[in-house]
Amino acid sequence: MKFLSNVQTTHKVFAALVLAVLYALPIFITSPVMLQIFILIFLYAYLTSSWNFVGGFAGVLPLGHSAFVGLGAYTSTLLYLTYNISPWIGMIAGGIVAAAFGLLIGLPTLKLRGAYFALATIAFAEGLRVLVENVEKLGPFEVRGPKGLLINLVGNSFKDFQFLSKVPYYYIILTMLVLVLILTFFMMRSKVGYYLAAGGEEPEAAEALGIKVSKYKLIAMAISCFLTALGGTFYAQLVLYFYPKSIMGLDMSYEIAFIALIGGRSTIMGPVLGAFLLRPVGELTRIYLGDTLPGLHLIIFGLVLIIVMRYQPRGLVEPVSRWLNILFDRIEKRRRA
Amino acid sequence: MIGYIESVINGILMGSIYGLTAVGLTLIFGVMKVVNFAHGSILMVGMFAAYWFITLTGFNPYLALVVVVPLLYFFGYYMQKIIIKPIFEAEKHVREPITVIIVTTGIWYVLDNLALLVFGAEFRVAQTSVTGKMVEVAEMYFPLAKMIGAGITLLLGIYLYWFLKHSRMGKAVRATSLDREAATLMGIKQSRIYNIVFGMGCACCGVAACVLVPFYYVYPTVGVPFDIKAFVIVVLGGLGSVPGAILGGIIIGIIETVGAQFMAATWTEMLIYAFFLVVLFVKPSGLFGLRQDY
Amino acid sequence: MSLIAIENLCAGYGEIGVLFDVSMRVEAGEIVSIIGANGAGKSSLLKALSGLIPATSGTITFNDENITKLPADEIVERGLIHVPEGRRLFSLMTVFENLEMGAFSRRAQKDFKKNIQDVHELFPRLKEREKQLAGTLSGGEQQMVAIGRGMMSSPKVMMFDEPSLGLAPVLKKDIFAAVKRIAVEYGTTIVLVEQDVMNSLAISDRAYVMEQGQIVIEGTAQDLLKDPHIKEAYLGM
Amino acid sequence: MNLKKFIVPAMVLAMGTASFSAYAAEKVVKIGNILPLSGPSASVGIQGKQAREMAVDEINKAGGIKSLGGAKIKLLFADSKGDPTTGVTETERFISTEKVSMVTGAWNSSVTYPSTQVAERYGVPFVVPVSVRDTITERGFKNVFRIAAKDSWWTRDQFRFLADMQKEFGVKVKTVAFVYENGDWGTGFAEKWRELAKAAGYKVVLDEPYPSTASDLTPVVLKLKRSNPDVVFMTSNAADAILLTKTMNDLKVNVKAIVTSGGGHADPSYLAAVGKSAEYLFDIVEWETDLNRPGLKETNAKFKKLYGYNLTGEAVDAYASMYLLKDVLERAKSTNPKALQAALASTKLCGGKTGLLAYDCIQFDQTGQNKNASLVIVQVRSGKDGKMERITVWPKNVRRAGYKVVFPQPGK
Repeated sequence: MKFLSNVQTTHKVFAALVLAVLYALPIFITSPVMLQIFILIFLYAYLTSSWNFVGGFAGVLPLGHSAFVGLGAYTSTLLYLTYNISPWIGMIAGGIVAAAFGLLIGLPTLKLRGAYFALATIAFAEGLRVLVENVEKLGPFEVRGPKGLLINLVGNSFKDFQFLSKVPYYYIILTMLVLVLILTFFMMRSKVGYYLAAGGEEPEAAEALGIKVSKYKLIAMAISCFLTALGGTFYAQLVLYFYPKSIMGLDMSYEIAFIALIGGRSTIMGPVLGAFLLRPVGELTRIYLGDTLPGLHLIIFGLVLIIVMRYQPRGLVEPVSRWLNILFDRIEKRRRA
Repeated sequence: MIGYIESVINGILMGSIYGLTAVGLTLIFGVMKVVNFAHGSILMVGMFAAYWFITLTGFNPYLALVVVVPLLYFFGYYMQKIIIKPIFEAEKHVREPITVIIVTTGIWYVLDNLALLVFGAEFRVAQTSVTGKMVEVAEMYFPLAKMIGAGITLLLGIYLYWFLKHSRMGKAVRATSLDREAATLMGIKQSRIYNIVFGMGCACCGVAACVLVPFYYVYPTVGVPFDIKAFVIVVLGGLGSVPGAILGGIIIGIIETVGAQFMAATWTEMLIYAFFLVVLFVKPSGLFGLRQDY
Repeated sequence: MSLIAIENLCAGYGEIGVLFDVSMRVEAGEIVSIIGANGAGKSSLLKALSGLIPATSGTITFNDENITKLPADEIVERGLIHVPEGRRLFSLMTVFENLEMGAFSRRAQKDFKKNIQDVHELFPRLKEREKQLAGTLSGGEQQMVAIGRGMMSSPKVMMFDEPSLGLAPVLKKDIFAAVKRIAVEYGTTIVLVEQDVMNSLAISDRAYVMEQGQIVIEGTAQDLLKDPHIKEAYLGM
Repeated sequence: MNLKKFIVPAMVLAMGTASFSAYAAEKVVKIGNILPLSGPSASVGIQGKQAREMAVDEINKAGGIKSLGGAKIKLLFADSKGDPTTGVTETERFISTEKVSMVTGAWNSSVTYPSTQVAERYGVPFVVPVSVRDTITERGFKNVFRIAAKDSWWTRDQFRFLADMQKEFGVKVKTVAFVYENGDWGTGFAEKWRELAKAAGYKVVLDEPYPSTASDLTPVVLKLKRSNPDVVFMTSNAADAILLTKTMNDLKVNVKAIVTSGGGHADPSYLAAVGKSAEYLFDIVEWETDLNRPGLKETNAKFKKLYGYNLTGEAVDAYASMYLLKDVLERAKSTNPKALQAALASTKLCGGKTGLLAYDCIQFDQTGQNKNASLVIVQVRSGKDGKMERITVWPKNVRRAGYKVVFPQPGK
């Protein structure tokens, strides 16, 4: 956050460079597995950045965001399977549905203090999951309860949001991520962001100043849910098969929140940083240790969580931006010299 | 008719045990304002301890209380002291330190998977003198183990009430939960209160574990379903309220048992969440909570 | 040696400094006022003294002992008692329980009987309201509980943070009178942070003026009452 | 954006892939195995892993794949955690990074279902030892081969068994109840049961799904008791199977028979956990230790010595699947997926180690389903030493010699 607020030339050049590298990456990496790992990192960075709108800037801790991932995935997929509506359109529809649910749940709960809000969101997400598991048919839609939805393979088709290669998925999610980061950047500079920042730390004080914090929190919640649901559609199209437990289970909600907290919430780069750390830790420990001792990889995952929180309670974005700033200063000096 | 009475009573019995599993959570939250996500894992640790005690000694299952409760007290005491405290210190000025939630989640992952590593993925059931024993009242059957469990819940509730209301330490705990900083100014050492409260919260899990083992199975992730249920119960009853937790548990137990007589069990699960959300909308502080606590 | 000696104290919340190079002293038996505008750092100074916020540099000496790094509970144990701003009662505990909490430290427990007598003598109302929840009391009564709670700790020094804040003028008078009585009757040293400059200077021996985290003026209460800057800035004359 | 957070994981990943490729120099055939090694179905996952390891150890010690110059089989395992996305990722990793010749797994139907889709896309054979959902082999895929029986065969045989029992004992069953976990598996079974019950003319008095993570199943059992069925059909995972069995026994639910569907009821810890509460229960399985099959005793003894418990249906299918892979590799004389696919399709593997299975030969139909896969029904009884035992009772021709089936079960 710091290193974006005083955007120097070096920073700009650096950001452009990183972006260029990321966009060029699929030229060098052809292994679908590597691409898949990157796609999942970007996806989680995207979901966490979306979460950040309410979890970071509105100063509350939602622990049920998988509900909105699920709403996005179910809406677009049901529209596609029932009416053959392109998932691209379904994606927007899913976002709207999720935003509506977000407002519905946010209206009474956003007034609550942290733990109540956190537990209320867990209950909402679990309740919604159980509900979907119990619904076989909803009007014309075959929800199929716990069996979940399978999107049939049709091969490469942009309209159907399906690609045989991983590369298009890579570009789509990378672009989604970049867009959400830009949106975050502008949000932080906007009136909403300003009021939220004021209200996030001292809600009573802000209310006293006449700022309707709850109104801005609701706006943030709606944006957050909308964006999260878009990620849900992407996820559905990537995996092509999902069921309530896999797409709206609590594991995913928790992971999104952890990524934000480990990376550094209420910052632009925190979610990205968190996703780049936690996701590979999760994947690599599972790949290398998953078959040796059952559960060892999750022990390591747990330890990483504890250690990072112990030594960097504000998230890793702080030390990283400090190092970067030192690095940039040196470059700047050398350039001037 | 008799069937419904039977389900109501069974609901109360199981519900009071749910309440028992939630007491520790609410106690810790009430004072530290921290939702302990490792709660279910601590219950699991207690259940394994009770299981091994009962299986290896063959004593009456409730004798395990004598061993498991102090064991979990010290387990919780030192867990707070060694792992949680340093993080808490760093976040001292935050009313609800969120990083602590993440740390307790880390502890949850570590404990559950350590159990998997050490004890394996087997389901274990202790064979005790009360296992499978039923009490028959007018053609209704009630499991003896659950009746004893409900009794123990009641006793623990009374003890905690006495402790918080009348003992010096209990009053210090209440003072801390009401105003951390003011309590510090009274010379109440916060970190020590937290150690004690965390220890007591875990000891309550130990009591719940000893109550569960005679009729339940033991498994590395056995705490998870109780975890979510305990979250719902404590919010329903009012975060930080011990009687609220027990009564909240009983309400959940009754909804679950009686509701299931009219609809599929999967829908009662839904019903519980719906009821929970309705309560949250209507009375956000929970059924027995105080306004200032949310 | 002074009872309290503060030398070059700097303190703050995290990276934000609020106290800069503060030096002051309090002699045994004195009433010392600290006056200043909102946000001048008066409350922070008391918090630093009672160990609620850590000192970043400088030293605090109490009774010839360096207490700069001591935790809050140890400071209470030594008899340096802070009666916080806004009273900060344990609202859901009874008046009596609040007083009991004041006597939590080991040292104060010995004197429990005597202290509670003193409190009841000073504020007879608190005996009548013994069983009432503190949160249900009126503002004036709450302030009495807060002061009584401080007295229960067997204080050598009592530090009051804005005890008269938000009270009606009549009640204000009572509170200042009570503070004075504590000093006179029990020989307790008093540090008084106040915005009601007139009333607090009236009962004080000496006073310090704080602005922006620093001590800008110090002197006897009489001198300060005459000081033109004080007159203009704090007394509105 | 900054470079560090991108480069570090990338380097770690790159080093990882580099170390993998070192294997290529040796003469090995890599087989990827996806199993739930952690999470709720970890116990079956671990059984499958151990059985595979024992089989491959035997194969390699016996000289490996002779037609490939004695190449050794190398097993790679991945933990799916029971999660489809992880299953898909791991299948993709096995195929594209590890360059495995074949993939096996993944026990959870919900993982197998999308993972086989990946294998099909890459044209790499995917052998499914156990995963019962019908549709896994009903999508016209060329590369998916299932050894185990599918859903509809399990439910079909449960009802055939019930009909046979009524005939044998002259008892009439009028009402049935269905109690099943509300996952994909349980609801799938329930759908088939409904049709079968209708066809057989039974009245369904209770059709009750329950969440398998439930912490108390007393409400379900109370309901079951009040519906008072002749026979109850159940589909449960391990934890809920234990709770249901104990609670049904405690609350003295009287039925003529309880027919369960393997899974939790076949888990090795189940019988130890519930003890006598499971007396007289009928469970359907693919395989049982008391089957009269050549070499079974020795293999079971070896397995028990290695891992401390008896072979299970899951373990035997996994064990047999390794011998199937050996046979396929021998015949294909290649590790080329196309050749392997062709060899798999023309499998007729009889006797030998695969003879442990309840039937004689593995043969696949056009859909990739093993057409010989069959099922048996066992009855749980307490033995002389008080230990619970599973005794094969159906079909009649495999019933343990001298055993007298208890049907209906005595009242409580």
